[in-house]
Amino acid sequence: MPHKIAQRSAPRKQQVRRDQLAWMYTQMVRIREFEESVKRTFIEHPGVIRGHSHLGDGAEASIVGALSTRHPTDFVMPSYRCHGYPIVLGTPLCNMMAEVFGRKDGLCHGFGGSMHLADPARYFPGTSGMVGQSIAHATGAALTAQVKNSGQIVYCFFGDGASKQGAFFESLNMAAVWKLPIVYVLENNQYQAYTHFRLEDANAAAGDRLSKKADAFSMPGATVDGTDPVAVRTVIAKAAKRARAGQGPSLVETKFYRLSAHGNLITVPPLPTQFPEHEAVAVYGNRKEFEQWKAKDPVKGFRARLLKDGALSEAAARRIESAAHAEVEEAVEFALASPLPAPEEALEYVYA
Amino acid sequence: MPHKIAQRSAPRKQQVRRDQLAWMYTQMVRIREFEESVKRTFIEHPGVIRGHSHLGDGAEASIVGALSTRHPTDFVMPSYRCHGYPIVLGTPLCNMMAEVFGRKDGLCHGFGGSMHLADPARYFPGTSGMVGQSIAHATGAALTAQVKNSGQIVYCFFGDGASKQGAFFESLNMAAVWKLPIVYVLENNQYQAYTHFRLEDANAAAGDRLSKKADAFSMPGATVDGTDPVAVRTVIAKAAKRARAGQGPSLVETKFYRLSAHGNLITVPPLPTQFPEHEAVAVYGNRKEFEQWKAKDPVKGFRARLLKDGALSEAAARRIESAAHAEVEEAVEFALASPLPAPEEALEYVYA
Amino acid sequence: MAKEMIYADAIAAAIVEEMQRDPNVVFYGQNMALTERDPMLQKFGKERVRVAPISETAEIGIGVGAALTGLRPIVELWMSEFMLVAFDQVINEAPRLRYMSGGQVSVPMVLKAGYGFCAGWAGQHSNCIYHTMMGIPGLKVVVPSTPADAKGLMTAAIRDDNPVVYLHPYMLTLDKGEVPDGEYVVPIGLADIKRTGSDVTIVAIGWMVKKALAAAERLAAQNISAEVIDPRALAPLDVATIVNSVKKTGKVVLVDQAPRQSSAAAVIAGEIAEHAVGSVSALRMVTALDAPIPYSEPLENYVVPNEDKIVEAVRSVMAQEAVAA
Amino acid sequence: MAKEMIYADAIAAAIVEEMQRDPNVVFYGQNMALTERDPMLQKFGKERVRVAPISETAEIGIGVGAALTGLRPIVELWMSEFMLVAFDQVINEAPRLRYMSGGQVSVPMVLKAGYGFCAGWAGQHSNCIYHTMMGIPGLKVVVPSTPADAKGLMTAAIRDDNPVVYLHPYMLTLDKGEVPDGEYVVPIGLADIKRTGSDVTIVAIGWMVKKALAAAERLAAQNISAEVIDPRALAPLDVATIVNSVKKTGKVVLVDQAPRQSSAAAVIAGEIAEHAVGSVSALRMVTALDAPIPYSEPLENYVVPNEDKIVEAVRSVMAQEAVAA
Ligand SMILES: Cc1ncc(C[n+]2csc(CCOP(=O)(O)OP(=O)(O)O)c2C)c(N)n1
Ligand SMILES: Cc1ncc(C[n+]2csc(CCOP(=O)(O)OP(=O)(O)O)c2C)c(N)n1
Ligand SMILES: [Mg+2]
Ligand SMILES: [Mg+2]
Repeated sequence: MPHKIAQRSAPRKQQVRRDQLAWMYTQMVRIREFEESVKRTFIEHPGVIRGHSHLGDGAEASIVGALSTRHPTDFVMPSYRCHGYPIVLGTPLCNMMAEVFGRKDGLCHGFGGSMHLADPARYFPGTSGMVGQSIAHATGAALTAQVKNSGQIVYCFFGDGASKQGAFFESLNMAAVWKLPIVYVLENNQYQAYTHFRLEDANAAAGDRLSKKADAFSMPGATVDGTDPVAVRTVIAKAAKRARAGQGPSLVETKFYRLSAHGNLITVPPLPTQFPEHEAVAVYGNRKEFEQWKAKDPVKGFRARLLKDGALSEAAARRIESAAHAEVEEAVEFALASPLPAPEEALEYVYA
Repeated sequence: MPHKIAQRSAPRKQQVRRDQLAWMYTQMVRIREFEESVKRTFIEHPGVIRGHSHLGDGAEASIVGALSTRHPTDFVMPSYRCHGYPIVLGTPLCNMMAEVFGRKDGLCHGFGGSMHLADPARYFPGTSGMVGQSIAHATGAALTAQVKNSGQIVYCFFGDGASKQGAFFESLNMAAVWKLPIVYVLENNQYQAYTHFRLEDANAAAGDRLSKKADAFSMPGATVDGTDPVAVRTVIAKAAKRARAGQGPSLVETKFYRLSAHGNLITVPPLPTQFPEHEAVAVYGNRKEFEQWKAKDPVKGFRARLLKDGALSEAAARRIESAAHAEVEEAVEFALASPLPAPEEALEYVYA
Repeated sequence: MAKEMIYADAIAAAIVEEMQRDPNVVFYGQNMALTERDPMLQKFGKERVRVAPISETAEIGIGVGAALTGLRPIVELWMSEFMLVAFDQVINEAPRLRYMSGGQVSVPMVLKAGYGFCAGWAGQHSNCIYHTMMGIPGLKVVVPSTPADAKGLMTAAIRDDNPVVYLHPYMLTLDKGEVPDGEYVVPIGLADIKRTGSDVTIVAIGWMVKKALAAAERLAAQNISAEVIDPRALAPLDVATIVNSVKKTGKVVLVDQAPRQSSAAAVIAGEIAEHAVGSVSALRMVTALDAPIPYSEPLENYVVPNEDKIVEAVRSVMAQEAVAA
Repeated sequence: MAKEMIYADAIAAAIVEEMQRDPNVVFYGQNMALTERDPMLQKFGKERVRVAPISETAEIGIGVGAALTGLRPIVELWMSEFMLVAFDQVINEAPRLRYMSGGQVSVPMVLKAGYGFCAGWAGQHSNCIYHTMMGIPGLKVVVPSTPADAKGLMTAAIRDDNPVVYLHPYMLTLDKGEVPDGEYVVPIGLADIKRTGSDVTIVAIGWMVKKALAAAERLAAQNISAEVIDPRALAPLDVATIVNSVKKTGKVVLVDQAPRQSSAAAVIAGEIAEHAVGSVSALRMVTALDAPIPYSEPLENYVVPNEDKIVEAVRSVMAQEAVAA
């Protein structure tokens, strides 16, 4: 009975099957667990993670909502903030964590680290650390799909900041002219490192949504609540359908909030590093903004909704959560046990 | 009496004073004469012009209409297709022609040539041969004006092709965020070298105007008939007013047609070079398109209208034309008589 | 068997043959394949041959992404300076992605561009920027100086599983030369001794090879026997062939169209210094003078190296005493 | 009089002093001057100190245009690789516009960036790309290795009427050193002999200067007297100071954090080859190995030069016989 009513008042949500909702929640929890574990590693195992790590906590609904529309051979091409995506693709967390720890059993044998995960066998060919550049790479993957007529589409994820980089504009124009099968997901987590997006984006400064940029390419542009995986799924599904139909690219802005700081503190070795407070607090002294968005935590929010809608029981939710927790713990153990690569290996893989 | 009627039916046009209309026609004719003379030089004096020259015939209404709104110290920053602008600023044609001929008395002493005219004393600081890059330079000139609070604005001219270069998008976003005093004039002459703009522009491919790109920056965007100098003047005046008022940049697409080929033929020395047929004919075999636009020649069209409106007499028009012709002839003579620079001078001007 | 070909045609022939051979090769760039009458378009269809907007970052970046996922793109960039607006893609994306992935992916791609067009194009269009792409691990750079090398190196570049920057000297575009019939591959990383000699080693690149050979001819008349080496690839650089020659002659002249400290010549001189310092009695670099390229002809001629300057440099190294054996 | 300062603070002090001195100096970049509490913003106001979007092409290009028209911009670029997306502006716009205008304009601008952050940032963030900017006529490049040089060269760079790329080794960010009080200017183009010695000349750049000095200390204990030269500017390069030292010692070790053929060391070796080949009996380059920078610590340590490698190289050149005088 209540089911029927819900169906009428919000028909879209109910198009998602129960098992799919559970799958989505599972993936979101796995991402969150992974990211929290990476963050804890800086305290629990100082020095084990080097360089700069960027977490996806807060982005779970955007990532999972989008990828819930994916077909098995579609390409996924995010930025250096890349942990969340392969988790959804089924990449083993232990190899991911080992890569973040720079170990031999890492996805990339310790050559890439947190910013450069790659699992091409799962259609995740790698990332770039240079802002915006991977948007062009993703567009190139869409060219491959089109030339080979493979039926694949590309999910291209990038940040609000990246949408100010020439590569973004040039790529979207070419994708539109060539009608490439690609969905551009502008993950507006409201910050480009320490800079609030209002300070650097002309659309935002004028109070407009960022997806208005799609007009510059006469391409569909939409903005969606990026804390709601079902809403994201709905909008992305439309864009994906369009791409699959050979009608070309779309731009979707998923608006949410990065819940951790941009990355761990930048320090000169051997000074230790860990995650500082979020920029809203640390830079702008705006704890209120941070708390408001924390209250909209997509993982907690989705859990509450699933429970409320009866799509998931408390017990099932707990099972998902403890399985994810155990999986990540195991990944950490695996990664810590994995050896560091031997120095001389550094000369491998330079040329194909 | 007919004057009054005209005023009512087309009030805007009559806002331009008679002497201004004559001034505009004069500048348009001077540009046309200069460009035709440059073009003839390839035949009359083979080898005298080296490298690659790009002519502004067809762009006269856009250039002069826009610059008719200029205040005396405003900056003018076009691309390598740069002959028309300094002509309007009062740069002596003899030094311009001498530069195109690579002579010591050239504006840049023979160091720059056709693509790199510069007359900073007249607020024309120079150009770039790399497509789109000068859009950023122009934006920087607007930063200078803003920081110095000088009241200057910048007129930034660039091509339809350049609007596909990252520099275009990045610059317009920054100008909008910083509210810089600049007017972006996208001169859509319908070709980027040999490529018709429909083949490379997503807006155009969708049948939209190119000024829609302004949406990506929440900036006013307008498209105007670029063969009509008064229409151009009207639209640019609004954008200039906005810039002067500290309200930030605008994007204006002036749509017209390049009447000559992109540039002289690219040949390996010592093979001779000259202007080939227009790409519409030479590449696309579309003589009809070319003839249709030739019939809309902005110089001839403006002349006819001024005569029809009684703003200019046939005799006055002829005077303007023969003066321009004589001025250009003199410039050619001057330039031919000017010596080539001495080889060793090549090591000057490298550092300031 | 061989036939005479124009340099530009030799490049085109290699591209056509490789596109026929491998359906994964695609070819795009600005101002090409504009109408249905375009011969490449007719041969290979509009999926594989395309016109691109003036968007080098996207053009090259799309090439990188396409290469990552199974195509072998050739990107026509026209003038090498146009790569500079997209330079991150050239030296910080294409050659790094394989390594960062721990060998999981590769980026088989050719970036084709002309360079060094000394024909009055002034400061921004006439440069030699190859030094910026040398010594970048993961990136290969070739500079063919003859129609045969143009064909053989293009074939090799397309087949290579790494990103290859293919730079052709614009000044040689219409030069003619013998090109072997049929499939012809020049291995990337092998220098070519274009003329053997015993008194002095001249290493020259691209257009300068032609000038060095002409200078060697003049020197022969003066009883100076010059060996002329064309590295052909600047990355990887065939140091061994150069060093062997230098050890034989003891005298070195390096000819490069780029300004001195942004030349490949300087890097080669550095290698010689490390590997053969004891065998060399004199070394001279003949490079462009330290100025951008000016527009006017006498200025441009003054800045760029020429035959006279090469002859003069050779005579000056010959005048220096030999190293005691 | 001098006081001890941290390297990063020495740079900042120079910028503050020059901004106080000259109202035309403006300073902007990403992720800076974000709130009204920012000290630079408070000092100089929001016209002169700004935050920029992630738009290096526009950021640098705007700097070029501002410099052309009367400002003296300092663009904060953070990591030197970020310049690559805008590289045309760096090597084909800023240094060419004056020349192409026949001397009518100038482009007084500072591009500030850190480089070579060997701290686990992997393949794209840890590089030394200075070779790409060497030998570009019209462009200056400085690489200070001490807090004093950091201050003096920043002051000089801001006052210079040409575009200057100011590269600071990230690994030295927190190093301390004596910095002269008050106005302090280090002329651009003058090498500094950081340690005098008679047996061998070590030329080192940036972070490597510190390592070379430590190596020299160790070598002194082994009775090898090493002279350590820091070019400080890579463009223009002070070849004379280096060559004079080399002629004195006859042995050369060049230390550079970049891979061999994309190093400044190779270019310097080339200059030595031309100017002092007869005086040098042995020359070695100690550079990064030919690989991108890997993430994992043992891999990264293996690729990058260190004190041991310098000591070993010096000992190997010392083992070679001297040139007969
Ligand atoms: C070309 C370039 N410029 C600057 C940087 C430094 N940088 C790294 S991440 C980052 C912020 C990017 O913000 P956004 O695109 O919003 O992505 P997010 O990190 O929020 O996911 C910046 C400026 C870079 N890596 N590359
Ligand atoms: C970065 C770059 N890429 C390519 C070129 C080659 N090129 C010179 S002019 C031109 C066409 C530009 O077209 P548009 O912007 O419409 O200006 P127009 O020539 O029509 O005035 C091209 C592609 C260049 N100079 N710079
Ligand atoms: Mg962001
Ligand atoms: Mg055009």
